[in-house]
Amino acid sequence: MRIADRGLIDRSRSVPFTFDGTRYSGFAGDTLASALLANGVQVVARSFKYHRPRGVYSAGSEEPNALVTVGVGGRQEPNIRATTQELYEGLEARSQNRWPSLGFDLLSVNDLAVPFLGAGFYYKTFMWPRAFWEKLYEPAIRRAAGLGALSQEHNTDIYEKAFAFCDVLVIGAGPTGLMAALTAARAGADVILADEDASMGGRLLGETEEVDGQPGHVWAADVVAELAAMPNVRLMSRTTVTGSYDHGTYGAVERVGHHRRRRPGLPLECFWRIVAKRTVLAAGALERPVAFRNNDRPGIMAAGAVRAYANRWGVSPGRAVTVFATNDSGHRTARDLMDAGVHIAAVIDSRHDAPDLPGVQLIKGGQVCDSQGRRGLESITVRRPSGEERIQTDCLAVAGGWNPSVHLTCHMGGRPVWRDDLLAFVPVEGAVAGLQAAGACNGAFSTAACLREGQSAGRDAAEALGYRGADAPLPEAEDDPYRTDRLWSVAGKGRAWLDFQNDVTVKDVKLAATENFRSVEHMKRYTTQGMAPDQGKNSNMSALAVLADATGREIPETGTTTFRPPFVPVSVAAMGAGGQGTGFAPERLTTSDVVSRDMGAPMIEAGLWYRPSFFPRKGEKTWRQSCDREVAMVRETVGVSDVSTLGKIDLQGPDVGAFLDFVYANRFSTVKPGRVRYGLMLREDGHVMDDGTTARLGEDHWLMTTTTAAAGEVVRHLEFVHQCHCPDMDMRFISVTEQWAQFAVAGPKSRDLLNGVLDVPLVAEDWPFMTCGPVSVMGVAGRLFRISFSGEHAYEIAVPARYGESLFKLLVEEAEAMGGGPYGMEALNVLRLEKGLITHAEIHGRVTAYDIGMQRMVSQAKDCIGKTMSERPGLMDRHRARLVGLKPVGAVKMITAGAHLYDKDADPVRLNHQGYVTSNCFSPTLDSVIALAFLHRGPERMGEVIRTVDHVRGIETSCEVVDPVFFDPEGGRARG
Amino acid sequence: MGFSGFRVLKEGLTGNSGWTPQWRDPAPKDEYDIVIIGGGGHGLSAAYYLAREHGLTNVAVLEKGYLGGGNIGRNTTIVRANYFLEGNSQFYSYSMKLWEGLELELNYNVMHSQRGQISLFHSDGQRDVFVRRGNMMRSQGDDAVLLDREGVRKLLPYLDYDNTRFPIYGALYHPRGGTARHDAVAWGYARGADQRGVDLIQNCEVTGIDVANGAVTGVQTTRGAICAKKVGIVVAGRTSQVAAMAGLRLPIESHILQAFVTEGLKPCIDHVISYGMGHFYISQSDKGGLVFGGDLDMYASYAQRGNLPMVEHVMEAGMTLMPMIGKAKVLRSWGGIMDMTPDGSPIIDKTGIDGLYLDCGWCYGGFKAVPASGFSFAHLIATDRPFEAATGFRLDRFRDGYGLMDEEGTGAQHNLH
Amino acid sequence: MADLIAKTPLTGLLPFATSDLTCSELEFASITSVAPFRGQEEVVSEALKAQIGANFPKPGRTTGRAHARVVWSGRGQALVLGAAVEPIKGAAITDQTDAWACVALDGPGARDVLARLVPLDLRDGVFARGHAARTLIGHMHAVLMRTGPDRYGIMVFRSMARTLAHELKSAMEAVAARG
Amino acid sequence: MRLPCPICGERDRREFYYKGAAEAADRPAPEADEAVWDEFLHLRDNPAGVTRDLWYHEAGCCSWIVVTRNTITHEVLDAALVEDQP
Repeated sequence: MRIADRGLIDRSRSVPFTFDGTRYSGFAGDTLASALLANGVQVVARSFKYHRPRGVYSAGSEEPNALVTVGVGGRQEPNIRATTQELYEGLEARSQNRWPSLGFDLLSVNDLAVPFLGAGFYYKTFMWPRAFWEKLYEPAIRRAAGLGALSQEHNTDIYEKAFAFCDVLVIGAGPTGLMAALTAARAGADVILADEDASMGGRLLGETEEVDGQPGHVWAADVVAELAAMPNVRLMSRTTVTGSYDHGTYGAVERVGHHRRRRPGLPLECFWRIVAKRTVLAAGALERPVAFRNNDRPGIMAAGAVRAYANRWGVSPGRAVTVFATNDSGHRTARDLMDAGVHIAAVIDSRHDAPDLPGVQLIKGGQVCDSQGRRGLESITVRRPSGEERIQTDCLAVAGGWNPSVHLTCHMGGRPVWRDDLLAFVPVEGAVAGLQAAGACNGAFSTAACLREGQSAGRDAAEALGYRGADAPLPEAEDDPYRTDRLWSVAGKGRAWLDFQNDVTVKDVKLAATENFRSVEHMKRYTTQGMAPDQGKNSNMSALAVLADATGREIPETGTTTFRPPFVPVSVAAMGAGGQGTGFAPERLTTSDVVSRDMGAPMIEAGLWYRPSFFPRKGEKTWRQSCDREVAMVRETVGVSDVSTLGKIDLQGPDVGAFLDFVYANRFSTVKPGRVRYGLMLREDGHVMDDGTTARLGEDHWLMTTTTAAAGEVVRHLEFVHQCHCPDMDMRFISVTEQWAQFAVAGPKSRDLLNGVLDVPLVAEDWPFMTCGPVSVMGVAGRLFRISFSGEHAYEIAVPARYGESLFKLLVEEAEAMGGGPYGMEALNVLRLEKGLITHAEIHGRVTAYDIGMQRMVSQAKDCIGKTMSERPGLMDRHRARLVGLKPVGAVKMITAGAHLYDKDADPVRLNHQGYVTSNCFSPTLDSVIALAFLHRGPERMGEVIRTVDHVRGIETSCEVVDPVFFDPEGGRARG
Repeated sequence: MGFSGFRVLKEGLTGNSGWTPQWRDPAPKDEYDIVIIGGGGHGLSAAYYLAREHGLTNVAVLEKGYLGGGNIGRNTTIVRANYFLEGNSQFYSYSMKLWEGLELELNYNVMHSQRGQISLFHSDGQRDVFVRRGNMMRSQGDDAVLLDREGVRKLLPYLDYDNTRFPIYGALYHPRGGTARHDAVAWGYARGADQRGVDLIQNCEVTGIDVANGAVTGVQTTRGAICAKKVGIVVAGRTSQVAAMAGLRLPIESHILQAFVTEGLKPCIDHVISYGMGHFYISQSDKGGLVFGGDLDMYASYAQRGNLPMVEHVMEAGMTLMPMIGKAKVLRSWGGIMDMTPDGSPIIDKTGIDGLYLDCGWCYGGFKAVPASGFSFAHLIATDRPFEAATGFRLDRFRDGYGLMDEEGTGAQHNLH
Repeated sequence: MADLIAKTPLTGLLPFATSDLTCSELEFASITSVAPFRGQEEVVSEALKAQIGANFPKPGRTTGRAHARVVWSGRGQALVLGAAVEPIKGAAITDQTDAWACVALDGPGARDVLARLVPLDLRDGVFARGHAARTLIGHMHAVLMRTGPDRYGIMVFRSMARTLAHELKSAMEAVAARG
Repeated sequence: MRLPCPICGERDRREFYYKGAAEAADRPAPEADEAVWDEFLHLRDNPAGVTRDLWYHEAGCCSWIVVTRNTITHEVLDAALVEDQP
């Protein structure tokens, strides 16, 4: 019901919206909740477990009941708080957790089965028969549980993340925060003021108390205007600080687009990481309910919220309002509503000595002990010493006392301390380094006290950073003392709700205590108290008090559960902004990428790079056809492949040779300039880390190559070894991976092909196998390496990356003219397998040099990383699985990677396991499937017939154990 | 008191007044045959099996806080048996068998739900590694199914198949994998152990381990000295400190692992999904919350809370894999302390001190191990011999190099597993 | 036979502009890394000064001017942008001309765009003109420098040019959409 | 979490790679006893309190840094280049 002449809404702008398909209208400045209340909509949701009808309870993000769904498809967003959702034209909201409708919800039958659905009932039943849990009980429970639903469609909104830095972060823009920000900013500090609300002012917006002789909201607006004009202040409204993290880092979520129709390109939310040298927490306090029978009925609301609806939004949630108070907050609500012309049916104050309240029926020492109504509230039962009576009312405002919002002071392990005078927990000082709590969240509940604490906290923060200025004068404001009655729950039968969202009642907490779930954590976990979307903001304090009472302990002794981030729920999309699509990791593209794709090559991921899988030609229907052709091409004519993704590290200095001797298992200092050597790098634990070739370009100049996947790891390792183990070695190194486009040119005609692009043709005698040197490629200075990963006469040619695409095109054209062409990763893999060359499929982190038959490379004449630990007995044991080749010898010709090895006649069960296949391919050269495998005592078993079994694919093959080098074992082709 | 549907009905009809404590709160005695330090999942399970399998009931479990207050109450509740290295594979296989009878064994509904676990792969190379894993599982009678991309799509139609950073090639499907209600597992074992006479002693912190002549004689606690012939240490998150009381230095570094739960939502994720490329795994609880986690924060810590870079990494992984969860809101995040070993696999072994036993180093795989870990630890303590399925979990394997179980292949750097 | 054709890393990806911001490729005639050997820092700095008129920068700084700028690029290392560098005795020199994708972000709001990608305090008093940093831009390792009140230079590895362009474009659009 | 790089100043944790306890920098002699190597590579004090550990400013200046830190509070007490360690 709208009240005339009240509120900060703009009545000149009416805003149409729908709820569950029904059209309504509100005003600019409304929230969905205020607009629904204005339209007399009392039931807005169903509860989690009993599917009880529920109405708006609060006016903030702590709202336990009024959760709705907005949007459809990729924009469908469940569990939006109607209390923070700003109204905009065209807003379409729907209720949740009901079927078929909010008015008639079939699962509300749960409410009749209450006696059987108490805390933890499910731990005690649903056990027989066993199979029924997954098939029957669990699906039923899952369907009933949950609140809103995801659409299961991909998100279509934009989210973003950002960083911000400041001297002083002020969290909350109520009287405390405004005063703190103003004081710190006037002193000269860089200030960020973040507030959850669309408008700054906090409770001043919902109260009638004056500040400095003017309405509180006017004072707030003046301060905000001053702050907005200061260059050292950044105002962040609609921004909730959600978590405190180490060293002054705070997480915050800004609702950028939720309050308007979608605007193209505008993010919906931004997740901020704010780094502050000092922080003032001015998060305010939340009003707690009192538990009594049927206290969850729509129309029963927080007293502070009821008057906020009246004062800020010009709405009365009822026509005949009653108040149930343990403190003066209820009186204020009654006063403000009366001033607005709303009928106050009665004020029930649990305090026998409550102050008088002229003009209304004030029941001192009374308690509300029950409520009635079909859907929403129709009447309450009031108990007083003289007996019980019913009072007709459609809105009960409950003032159970204030809980300081201590959450952010507890995210780093701090535990709040109990103040018996306030009956509340307050922050412990120093719980978060650099953060000072002030105002209501610190237990200061009067406006004047908030302003004082805000001023002092703002000043302290600025001064700690060396900023000094004249204080902003302290405005006049009410300074009423705060006193609340110790009343958590009203005695009586029936269900009295603590956690509205999870349907946890006083009885549940007592049952938990009876069953010896006496620790507060046990009670929480057994009853699910405080684990719903409001994270217990409305209920934990009362539940704790009930538990303390049930277990005969004091509240501080009972303790609290742990406060965990986030302060309010934050969408996965906001914190994960940028991840959707391909943004999860950078995409690395070679210079030949465009050309390869143009040629139809499917690209595959390698490291973060994309590499061509194969280059299909007309008429080829399967990848195998292309791959077989490419292999044959390399073996018979010439192939070209982009190998730029391999890591390249340029090392210079007099001590590089010694350094390489230390990081490689084998010796490098003896390599002559112009020569290349294959190296094996170990981890310090004795297992193989990586392999590759290193070229000595000059006396003090070397170029190391790594595998694509390990490039980053190797650089880090080299830095570690250099800085931590041998800082005295005089040398420098830097990655040049990206500087060079490098192409393998492999095959009998490789030299011919190169001679077509080199300014000076290669002289065979100058370029024996494993040499390197500078070349001129059509006038461009390049490098040439006579190395081979295919077993063929081959080279790798490198030019500065800007020429990569051009050279690749040219090499491919020339190769094609010679009957060759480009080859991709599939062919590259076949070529290396035919030669028994390893990749990370073999050096997968668990193998040693011994396992791959390279133990002789671990030089005995020098120390190296990994050498000592590689000599542990377990790593040299002859029974270890060691590298072999496999060839099928029976009827089945297929060997698959991942298959397990067994003795020929053994049962294929774990106990008989003899090893596994790491890589396989069809070798067109040998016209056979071949594979590399690790076999127990492998090298001792050449010629033995064993069995490979791929259980998951259902393939079983008889294989002969052979040398891993299948093709050209003498290596004549590569050297020739 | 037995639990049953009938009992729930009967109590419901009589005002739920007949329920009694699920375990006692005894005062510690001066002496026990066996003291288990640590009332978490593994400790409670060990105590249960000491009583159940070995008839040893003069046993105390000493817990410095509340029962089940460590990682058993702070994990992503996943139960699976899909390891591929000798030593691990048989152990987790055995654990799965215990899980499958756990409700009836404990007369407690731990909500073990075999909804199926799906490990995605994104390249041929990853597929081969998963096939090897699947073959290990199959070769010991467990279940593993290789799915291609279309097979995955049938089960998980909501993943992003078109525009994700690491395209989905397929998955290894483990139908018997799933989840369980983590707290209930602790409570079920606690109730079972208590019923068999084990003393569960809460708020009792061990402050010293008494050793004389190379043998353990008891422990010092905040509630007085307690003599014991045998002492088992099973205190994930404080292992190094408790072991140090007996002069032991362990191959363990403790790290934070964060996990997250969203607000309750109607059912949308029916399986447990593991996304290795993003270090991301997710399932949906029976209450409707999406429960998910990622990798370690990667720095040694006992703070039981993490920092934003890993939070964001996990969320970004979720967004690239399944952008339909974008509008789910994270309700709560938490951090557990993971005792990381140099090969990522655990330790259940004797120590150099007679009568002192160690069960530790579960990294972030401890929850699913709870039944078999307790079973094996009880066997070791009772018989002084390792249980067959746990013989691989030797303490000195790092020193001699025999039987390392480095599933990740990342080597002797504790946080990389 | 045709010549080899050079192609810059961001060809076809940039420039990109919103109402008051432009993002364009920076092309340097050469980029050279200079890393003094042990104890040679002074000598190398002097040699650089003699060659290109700029000293070896302190950590987090640039020296020189537009066509011969030296940007600190890590522990004991700097990149000379623009001017060619002849071998310097006492330093490891590598050609990095083709290794980097370089971008200029120019206009009011440039800092707002960077705030979406870079975990650095970019306030005037902290990251002023002439300052440089090795840091992250999105998930990419980067060199960032401030070359004017509203102008920044950004360098990432060449292979990530497309991702860089995409990230900058998204951030620019989001900033622009806020109006 | 922010770490003070001795070269770059205070930076976000996301720029750093973590290796582990600082003793990983104190490599034993190759001929040292097996037990010494086991200590070096595997065994850890793993203190709940002040520890020294190795970080690498990977997305920054590429320095290896010894950070003195509290593992319970995450307070950072000191950071120094490994190279500068005695």
